[in-house]
Amino acid sequence: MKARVFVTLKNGVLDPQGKAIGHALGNLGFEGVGSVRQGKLIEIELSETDEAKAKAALKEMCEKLLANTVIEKYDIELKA
Amino acid sequence: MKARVFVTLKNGVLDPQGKAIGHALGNLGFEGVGSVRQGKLIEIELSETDEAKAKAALKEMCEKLLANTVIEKYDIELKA
Amino acid sequence: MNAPVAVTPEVVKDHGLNDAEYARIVELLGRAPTIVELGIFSVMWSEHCSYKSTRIHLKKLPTSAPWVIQGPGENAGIIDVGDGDVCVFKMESHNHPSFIEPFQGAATGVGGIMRDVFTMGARPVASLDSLRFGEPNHPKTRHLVAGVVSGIGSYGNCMGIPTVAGETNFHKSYNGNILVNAMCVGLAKADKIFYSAAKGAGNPVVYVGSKTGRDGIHGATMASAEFNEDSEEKRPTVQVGDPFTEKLLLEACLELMATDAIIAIQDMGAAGLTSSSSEMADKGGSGIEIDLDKVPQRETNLTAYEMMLSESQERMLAVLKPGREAEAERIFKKWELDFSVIGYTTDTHRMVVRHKGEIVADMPVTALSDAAPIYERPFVKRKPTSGKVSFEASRPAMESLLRLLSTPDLCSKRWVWEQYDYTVMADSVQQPGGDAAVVRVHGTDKGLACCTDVTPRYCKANPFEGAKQAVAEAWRNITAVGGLPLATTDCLNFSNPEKPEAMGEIVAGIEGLGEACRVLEFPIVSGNCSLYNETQGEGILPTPTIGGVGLLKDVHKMATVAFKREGDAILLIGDTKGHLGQSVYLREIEGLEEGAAPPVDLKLEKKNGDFVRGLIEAGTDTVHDIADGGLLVAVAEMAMAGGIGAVLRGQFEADKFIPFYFGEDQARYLMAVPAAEADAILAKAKKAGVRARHIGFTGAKNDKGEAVLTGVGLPPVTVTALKATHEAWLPEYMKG
Amino acid sequence: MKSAVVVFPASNCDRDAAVALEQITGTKPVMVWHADSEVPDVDLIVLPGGFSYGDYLRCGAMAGQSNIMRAVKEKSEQGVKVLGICNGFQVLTETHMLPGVLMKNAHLKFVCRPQALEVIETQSVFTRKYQAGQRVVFPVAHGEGNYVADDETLDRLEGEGRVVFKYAPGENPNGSARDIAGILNEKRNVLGLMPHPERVCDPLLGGTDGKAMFEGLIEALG
Ligand SMILES: Nc1ncnc2c1ncn2[C@@H]1O[C@H](COP(=O)(O)OP(=O)(O)O)[C@@H](O)[C@H]1O
Ligand SMILES: [Mg+2]
Repeated sequence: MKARVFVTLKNGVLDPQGKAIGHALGNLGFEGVGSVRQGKLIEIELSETDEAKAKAALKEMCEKLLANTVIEKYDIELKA
Repeated sequence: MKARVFVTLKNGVLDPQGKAIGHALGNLGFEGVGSVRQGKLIEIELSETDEAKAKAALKEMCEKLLANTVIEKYDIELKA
Repeated sequence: MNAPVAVTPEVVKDHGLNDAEYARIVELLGRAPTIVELGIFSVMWSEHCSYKSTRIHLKKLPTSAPWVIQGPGENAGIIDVGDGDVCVFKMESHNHPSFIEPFQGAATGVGGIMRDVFTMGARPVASLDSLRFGEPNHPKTRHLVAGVVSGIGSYGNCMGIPTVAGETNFHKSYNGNILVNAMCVGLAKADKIFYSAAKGAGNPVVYVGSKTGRDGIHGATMASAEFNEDSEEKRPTVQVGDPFTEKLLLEACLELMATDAIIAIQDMGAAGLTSSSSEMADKGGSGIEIDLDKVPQRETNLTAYEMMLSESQERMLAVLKPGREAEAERIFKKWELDFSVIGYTTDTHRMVVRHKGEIVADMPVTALSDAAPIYERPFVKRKPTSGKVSFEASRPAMESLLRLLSTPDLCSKRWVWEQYDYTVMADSVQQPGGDAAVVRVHGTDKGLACCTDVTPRYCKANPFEGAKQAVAEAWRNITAVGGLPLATTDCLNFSNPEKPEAMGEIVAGIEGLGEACRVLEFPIVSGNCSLYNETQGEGILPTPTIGGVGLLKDVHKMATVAFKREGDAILLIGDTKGHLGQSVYLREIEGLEEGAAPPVDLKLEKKNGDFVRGLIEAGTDTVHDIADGGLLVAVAEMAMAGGIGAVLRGQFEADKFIPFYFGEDQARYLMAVPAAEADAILAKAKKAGVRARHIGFTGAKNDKGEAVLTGVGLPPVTVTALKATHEAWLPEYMKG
Repeated sequence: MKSAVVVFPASNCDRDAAVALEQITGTKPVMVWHADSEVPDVDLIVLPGGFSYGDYLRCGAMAGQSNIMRAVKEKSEQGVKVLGICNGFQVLTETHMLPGVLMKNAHLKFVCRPQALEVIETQSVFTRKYQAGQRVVFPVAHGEGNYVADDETLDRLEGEGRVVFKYAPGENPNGSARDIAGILNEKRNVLGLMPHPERVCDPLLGGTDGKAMFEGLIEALG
């Protein structure tokens, strides 16, 4: 099973990278660019075939390692 | 319009961050974890309402700035 | 907090204010406070901002000397370093945020202290970090070390300010409450110093830097409340640092400071807009009116309460001369920073805050400063530990040395400092690994020597002597590189002042600091207190960290610890009684934490140190002070640094090996001098009344020609083997 | 020799580079702001180390898109010498003035230390005062110095004598392919390297191994 985990900053947490990217896009002449936020995309291959079990494991991985839940939130997507 | 841009390493490019995460997951006792790859997720708010135009602009942003196409590929997802 | 919140007794309690304090607020205002005012009082009267438990004791510290330009009370202390140059420096703690989010907590700690320094007109030139972690085998420690070190590195490296020295130690008392103390040292010109006193009425108040968000609200009050089990769960919003913006802010501020447009300037640190605006008005004897609608905002619907209490990073408040706004704005726009005139100074001595057309706070400025509560908390002074210590006299010393060199406290900290850019700015003439770092004053031959020191286990055993020792060690480390120690900054990390025993440690500690600083003419010019460092009722070891700064007139005459030549005579300066109480040896080899902390004879410190400094000025280039681990560890460090061996030939009895090699008597130095000069130096010492002994030679080798360390009771071990042991522990540990 | 140092927001070795240049050439370099669109008439342009734009997104990426880099590129095409140190090297790869990319160090940590290097190629205006095979020590201080390119590119770089510095065998600090520390462009007038020669032009700072690079440039460029 393949999973994609999206780790992004919680709302309201300052995102210096996103801010700088937004700024640079403006300088490059792109118009109408509003807020830009940068997060992580982590692609994981799992041998687990049961969807519920995989999800539970991924959730634990996020809590323990992949996301810093003090400032980040996460989202899990599964593909068989 | 809201866009999500995924920037990931091309196949074959070594990903030390992904490898380190895989390793750490192993240490934490997670079993059956295969390859792990880390990429970037960039969320952009656009004032553009025309989907085709937005896509074209995003593609240009990726080529010019968001991805280094020597080693990275990108994927664009639009949400109205 | 969107709807107006009523000020109920619960709300008051949540703000950490007790009944008496609340009554005082009502009295000062002549009415009940609004929620915004309550928030403002709660942060300004917090331990962190008001020093309510320590203020009466801190008054006892010596803070002046002919070379002190600014003592405590401003953003940072300032000393004169000659030729119109001044050195601006301060240390600050970021303990609680770093425990909750090690990377961001440590990074924003570094950013905050840098702002304190450049807000006074100085360009930061060196950064130092004093770190205390829990036991290595505690499940959180590794993660905390990794996060804190990379957070400090990421901020300092991006700012382009070298991180040149620090400390990294481990002890179980920090398991649930690590210490991250960051020090920043800057340089300015004496005629270009900026203060925070906003004198005069009708002057524009400008906000510059990053936008305001909901970051770290309650940060200041959090730093003043004891940790309990669910504070990890509560997870207060931690601030995220943006070193890129700070670098722009630094350059923009220095550019504006080169003009004469600024009347006063102050960074927004703990309690952000609240403390910066009220303190500027208070110090200037003026009043201030600000309009929150003009504050650059990152998020929508920020309330007045949130804006006043936000701890968003990388922001500054300045008061300009009227009419200079456009000029200042041009500079900040060039650096792509936010700039907004948010109010004016007044002559009302009141702080008035408007939001959406309404007055949300209106209070006398002095209510937040002079009228803040001061407590004379009850304390008991514990009897210092004492008594004979037990150890096995026949234990092989070389084996013990090898073990000591690989302990968490004595091992090499290279793994840490290699993550810091310590060479940027091209003035780091003494890099990490020595007794003190030396940073050249750009474009001159002068150097600033800086270090941070404290030995918490001594402070636990004897808070008074331990505090003296912290000052003495900093003074000694500066002396050992050839610097003249000038002044200090401190970070007083203690536990809960509401407990008489802990308060006793605070009082004795401050008295010890005061005495040492007085005798050594090493005044305290800035600093901060971090109290309530305890978890579930268990306090940390008392940790009054001292940051020292000294001056070398000519960096070409600097000494380093590395042996430089074979055949040099090794001289030991100072008395060796073999004091093993509270030593690393006793703890690591015998498993005992007992005995008295080593006594500190300040007059002797001064005499020995002045003698050593004189020799360095006359050409001695190899000096090391003797500290943790004692004489043999110090010799090993000199050998490892130079890749040159040594032979020690003691004239002492076999049963005294252990105390001689591992005792931690104070006021001692080792030096290596050309053998031909040894006698003359010994004679000079005798004349000066300084104890000095010739204890060995550099350059010992084994029959394979490899450099070795050997001597009486010391079977030869190669310097390569010593180094391998010394370098191994931390990287191995961090691999997990 | 007339020189210029480009200053990006959060460049932080601009002063170090300027001091080294002034010390060795006797004249102050011109400092050029990133938002400018022209480079003055000089013989050498230095892109200094630092964290341009915080190194956010990718190191050097945003600086690579700046106004000034268009001008630098043009100048380099006219043959003006360009020296990119550390972040400057990253900017050069981002603008494709040099091939390959600099990725995060393989151990994922920032690394600052004195670094032993081997001078591989002396047929360049930057290294003419060194001897082939000479060992020198320059400090490194970077988080993203892991040079990556495809095998074909690497073969070509080595084949054409465009790899000028390599990390000494067994001392690679960042996982860089084939121990590469610095490379030239095809026309050999653009050099990018991760280590900092400008920080070792003064014996007090741990050595003078960097001096020969600037002295060579003066000799060649007058
Ligand atoms: N966190 C750190 N950051 C930078 N340098 C450090 C750090 N920890 C230790 N060091 C350096 O390692 C060396 C040894 O530290 P320490 O044993 O505390 O020195 P000393 O006993 O002379 O006070 C010193 O040069 C010190 O500056
Ligand atoms: Mg020392």
